[in-house]
Amino acid sequence: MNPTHRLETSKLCCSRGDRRLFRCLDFSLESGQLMYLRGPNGSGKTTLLRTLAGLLQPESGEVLWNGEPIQRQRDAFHNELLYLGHLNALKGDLNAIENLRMDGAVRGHAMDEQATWRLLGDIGLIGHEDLPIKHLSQGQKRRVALARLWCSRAALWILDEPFSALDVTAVNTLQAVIRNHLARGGMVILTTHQEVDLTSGTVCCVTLGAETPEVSHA
Amino acid sequence: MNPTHRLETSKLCCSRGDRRLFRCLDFSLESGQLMYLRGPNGSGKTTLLRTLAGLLQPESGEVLWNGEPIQRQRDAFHNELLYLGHLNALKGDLNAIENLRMDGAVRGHAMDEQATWRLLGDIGLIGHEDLPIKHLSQGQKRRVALARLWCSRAALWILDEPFSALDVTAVNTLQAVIRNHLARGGMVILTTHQEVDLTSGTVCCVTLGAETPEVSHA
Amino acid sequence: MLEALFWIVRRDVTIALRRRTDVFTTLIFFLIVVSLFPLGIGPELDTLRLIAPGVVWVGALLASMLALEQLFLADHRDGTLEQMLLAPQPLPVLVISKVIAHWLITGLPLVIMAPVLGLQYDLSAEALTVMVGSLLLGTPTLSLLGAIGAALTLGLRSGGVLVALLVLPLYIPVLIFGAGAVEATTSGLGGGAHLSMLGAILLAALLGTPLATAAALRVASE
Amino acid sequence: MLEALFWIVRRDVTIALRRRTDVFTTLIFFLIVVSLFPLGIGPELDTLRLIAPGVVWVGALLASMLALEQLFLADHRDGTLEQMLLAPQPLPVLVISKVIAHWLITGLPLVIMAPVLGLQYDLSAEALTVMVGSLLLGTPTLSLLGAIGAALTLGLRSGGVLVALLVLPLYIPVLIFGAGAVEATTSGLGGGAHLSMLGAILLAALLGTPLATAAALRVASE
Amino acid sequence: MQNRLINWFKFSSPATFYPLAGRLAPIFRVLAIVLIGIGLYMSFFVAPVDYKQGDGYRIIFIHVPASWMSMFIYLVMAGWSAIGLIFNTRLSAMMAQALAPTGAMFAFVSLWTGSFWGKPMWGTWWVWDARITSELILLFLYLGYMALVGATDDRRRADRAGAILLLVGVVNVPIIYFSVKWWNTLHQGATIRMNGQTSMDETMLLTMLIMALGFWAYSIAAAMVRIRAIILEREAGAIWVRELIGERA
Amino acid sequence: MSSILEKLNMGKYALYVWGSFGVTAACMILEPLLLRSRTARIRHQIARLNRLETNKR
Ligand code: HEM
Ligand SMILES: Nc1ncnc2c1ncn2[C@@H]1O[C@H](COP(=O)(O)OP(=O)(O)OP(=O)(O)O)[C@@H](O)[C@H]1O
Ligand SMILES: Nc1ncnc2c1ncn2[C@@H]1O[C@H](COP(=O)(O)OP(=O)(O)OP(=O)(O)O)[C@@H](O)[C@H]1O
Ligand SMILES: [Mg+2]
Ligand SMILES: [Mg+2]
Repeated sequence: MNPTHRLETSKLCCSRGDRRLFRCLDFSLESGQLMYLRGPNGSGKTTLLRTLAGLLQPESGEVLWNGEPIQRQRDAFHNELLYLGHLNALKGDLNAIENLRMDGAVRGHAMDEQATWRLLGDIGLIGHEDLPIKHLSQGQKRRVALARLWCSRAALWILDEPFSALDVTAVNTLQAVIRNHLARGGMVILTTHQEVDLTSGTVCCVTLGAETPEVSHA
Repeated sequence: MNPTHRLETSKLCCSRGDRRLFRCLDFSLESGQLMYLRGPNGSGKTTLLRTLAGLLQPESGEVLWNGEPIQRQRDAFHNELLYLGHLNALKGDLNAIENLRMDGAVRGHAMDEQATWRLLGDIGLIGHEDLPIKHLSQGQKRRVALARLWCSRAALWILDEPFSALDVTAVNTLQAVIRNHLARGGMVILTTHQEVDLTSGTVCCVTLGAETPEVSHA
Repeated sequence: MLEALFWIVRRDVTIALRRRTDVFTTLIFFLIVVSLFPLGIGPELDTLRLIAPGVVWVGALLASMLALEQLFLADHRDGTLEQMLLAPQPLPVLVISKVIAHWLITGLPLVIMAPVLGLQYDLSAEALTVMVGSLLLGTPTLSLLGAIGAALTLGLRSGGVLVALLVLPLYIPVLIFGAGAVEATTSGLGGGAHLSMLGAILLAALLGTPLATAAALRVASE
Repeated sequence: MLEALFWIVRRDVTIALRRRTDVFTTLIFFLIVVSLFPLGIGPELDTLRLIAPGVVWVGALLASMLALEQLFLADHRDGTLEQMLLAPQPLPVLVISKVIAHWLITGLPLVIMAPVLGLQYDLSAEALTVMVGSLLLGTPTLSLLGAIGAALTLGLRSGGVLVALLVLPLYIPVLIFGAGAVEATTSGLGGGAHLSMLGAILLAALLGTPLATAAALRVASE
Repeated sequence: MQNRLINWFKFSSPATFYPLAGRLAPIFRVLAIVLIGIGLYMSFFVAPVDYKQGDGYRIIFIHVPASWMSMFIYLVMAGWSAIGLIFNTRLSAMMAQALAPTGAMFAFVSLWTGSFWGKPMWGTWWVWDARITSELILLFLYLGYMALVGATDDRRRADRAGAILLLVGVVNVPIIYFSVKWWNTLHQGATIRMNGQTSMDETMLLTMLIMALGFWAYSIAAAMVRIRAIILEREAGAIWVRELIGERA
Repeated sequence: MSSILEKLNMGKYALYVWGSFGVTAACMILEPLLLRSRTARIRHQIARLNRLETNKR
């Protein structure tokens, strides 16, 4: 993962309904950096993440990828992006293997069945391959959704509360994967309400909740 | 809350699909006690909680409320029960006040608007009364769902991962409410993957994951 | 118990009125279906008058069936249904209140609209009256019967179409007597017998279906 | 790009086949609607032959419209749609693949089934051939146009019925030419002109609608 | 040039358009009352009795202008939508939404007066004639648009979804018109056309034109009042709205 | 007087002519009235929001 990337916002300002969530948010994130987004319930974390991914239009201001607005280079940006929201984006009627393979194909890199099996091993779901996703438990579903991280080629990961519903083991494995990604020059933006080791001593920490968000670089 | 109650299971055995989740689960819980249910993802916590609430039929064994099987006294048991699952049971098109009032009415104790407003204050949602629930954030939705605890008259609370999506403040408030309920002689059964103060030194701790679950009384 | 019934009706009607379109769309679907036939069949008034009772009744049936899917679906998805199952009230009563609300939202407007559509097909005043009567007796039955189907298919992916499949066979007697009443009137035989038959079916449905629906709901949310 | 198209089609068809009912229910809905009319109207063969093209086409239209709601709904609800919007592929291509899958699941079975139903109405062999042809050209257009409505109403509570309202006016030309083709054949005029018109509409829809649908999808998942 | 562009965008902001609409509305209201008044007088007292249809033909003076308006308003709405989608102006969607109910009303009036004309002329309230059918579809398009906008809570989404629908629908309008014509084999249209008697009385034509202008003014006035309501609804949080209402309250 | 009555009779077309003009008039009067109530409602709402805010301060 040689090329270095850069995600910036300039004077980003978002509102939902008639409520202004934050304004004048400026930060920049480079390859190898983790951004930890904090804030109480309803402070606009999800809104910000969706805006960064290009799913929402900001009220004003811009999101820049390598110096250019993301709307103007949608396909290139999406090629480098992996977004995981509150929803798992899994088909309840297909099993884990089918889900992962088809997901890869839409994303532009089809996987063979072998690779998918290995992936299932990584996320600790061996023995559950043949079950339709809808019959898995809450945490197991989340694991399958997160399996995308294991085989991702994207540089930028945007993760909205990735640790929710995971048990202690899974939380630790996930942290290891994220660390690994950062070490290889990836970028990660995440938000969580749980205390995890990963976020202590983060490079860039954005706290929402006040009118103008607080950005602190460690 | 004078009368003391007692929830017991005898030789409870559950399976989903072709997988036996646990068997021979025997425990009993009395007024004023908290039961903390633990186990990795997919170990059957949700299954057990739904069985205890009477939403699932166990494969064998029985759930007893004050010594009698719950199927034989459904209305009486449900009168004393409050179950909150992974889903929030809120109407996306109604706002928080309407949701809470109508929920109360179905449960048999209608609230007046005053009471509901106070409730909203308790859960920290003042200023969001007029928004349809579907426009609230993940954590705000969860808070509204949990508001039922504040005005509940039920003796037994069954809570499936109540802390998920809540921020730190809300987690603490919720713990206080649960403690309060226990102090007044209520019973609580809960499961969570997060570390919270409440569960350290619990009276009764059931750990799923092995063939026969481990029950430890402190 | 009655209070819970009242509150559920009130809640559902409030939700429907909040998005006023809900009431109108069933209605407009009915309107569109009934208006489509002349486009497919051709504009001759003689033919149209002949098929009018059938078309209006089939239209009403389809419209009320389409709306059926929503009956428990939202409640199921957001967990309200789970809470209803756990409520200390007899489930059939809760079911009845859901059905009443559903009929108020989707059935009643159809009944009111039908005469206007009948005019498009050049029906006589007498035939129109009988048509309204038959719909007034028939559509609640449709809602009651439909509730069973809605409960049975709850949470299945192909909900909408599956409901249709389960429910249409049950609807056929209502359709035959309903359209029959109007036809009998236009052909001068008088629709009284058909109408009283519809009334009888309604009574039977009112007594029997809530129990079946309640049972189906318990099964569906296992 | 084509690979993604292929995989999406494959995924959707797999899901549909997994719950085999899905394919059958649209079909059976069609079957039931078409069979209901003789019940509502009466069994005279002359009348029936007269209304057959209209009834079959209206039935096909309603059936394919009913299935429409599901087109993007499941994807929207479980977050797959979000991922599609973020995929490094042109969205209109993904839309087309969704529509192709939808047509294979819901449209094609109708086309295959139609002749059998036409027999019930005593249509001639020639008329049946033209009917199949018109459906083959017409139902993909219905799916393409319907996709716009499905995308616009995505996530709105009154989804199913609202789709009907938005989409039916767009369907009317297809209905008129489709039923017209069969009628022209039975009345000895030949349905060629109608069929080529249907083909032209299909081409136009193929070029124009995916863009509109993609735009609507982006709007819907804001 | 640059200057003019800026001017344009100035009026495309709700805050500046609100007072402008407030000034325009009464002008058109008066205009509408005067024109419709004159039109009504002329249609009842000046225009002569038709030799064939007697007094029944007087329905034409509202029927035809209402039909024209219903189609014209739809086109205008589609135009606003296109502008809104291209230039991303907030006002254009509001404009379309302000016009929709009036357009639907005129479509309804056209159908209603048409059937009240059809009953004495053809002996039936309704005929599945080409023109009538296309007018009915137009009404459906209006209703569909309003239902869609009404069912969408999120304003931005409602604006853009409505615009897409209108643009798709406008493609449909000519198609409907011609295809329905093709489908129609019953040439009831011959009765409708008065072009046959090209000697359409000049006073009749004049009356119809005056009525049409009156309806025009009415539509503008209604749209201006409605857009003010819509602006207030949407900008309820804005300071200028608060101050504006504050003065009065 | 009788001539006006005759005029109002519209030959034998009274029902149709007055039915048309009446409904049209009703529509065109009703619409502004509805609009007015809508505007008033919104103004009230905004005034309430104003009061709420001044109270808070
Ligand atoms: C429900 C019944 C009717 C409907 C919906 C209807 C609809 C319309 C519409 C949409 C137009 C405008 C067409 C255009 O400008 O291209 C129109 C025009 C007109 N209609 Fe009707 N109409 C109906 C019945 C009648 C009847 C019964 C008559 C006369 C016997 C009539 C006479 C006319 C005339 C003279 C015009 C103006 C023609 C022109 O400008 O080319 N309409 N009608
Ligand atoms: N309908 C079903 N059919 C087959 N297996 C099922 C079904 N529902 C659940 N299971 C299986 O039962 C097991 C227990 O599920 P359950 O939801 O109870 O787990 P859990 O302990 O709540 O896990 P989590 O912490 O992830 O919420 C899982 O392995 C799941 O795959
Ligand atoms: N469509 C909408 N209309 C109006 N308000 C909205 C809408 N969507 C979100 N909001 C509001 O925006 C605010 C921020 O929501 P968001 O989901 O971004 O919060 P969050 O920081 O992710 O919270 P949580 O920690 O609970 O997930 C909330 O107060 C919510 O009520
Ligand atoms: Mg969030
Ligand atoms: Mg669980």
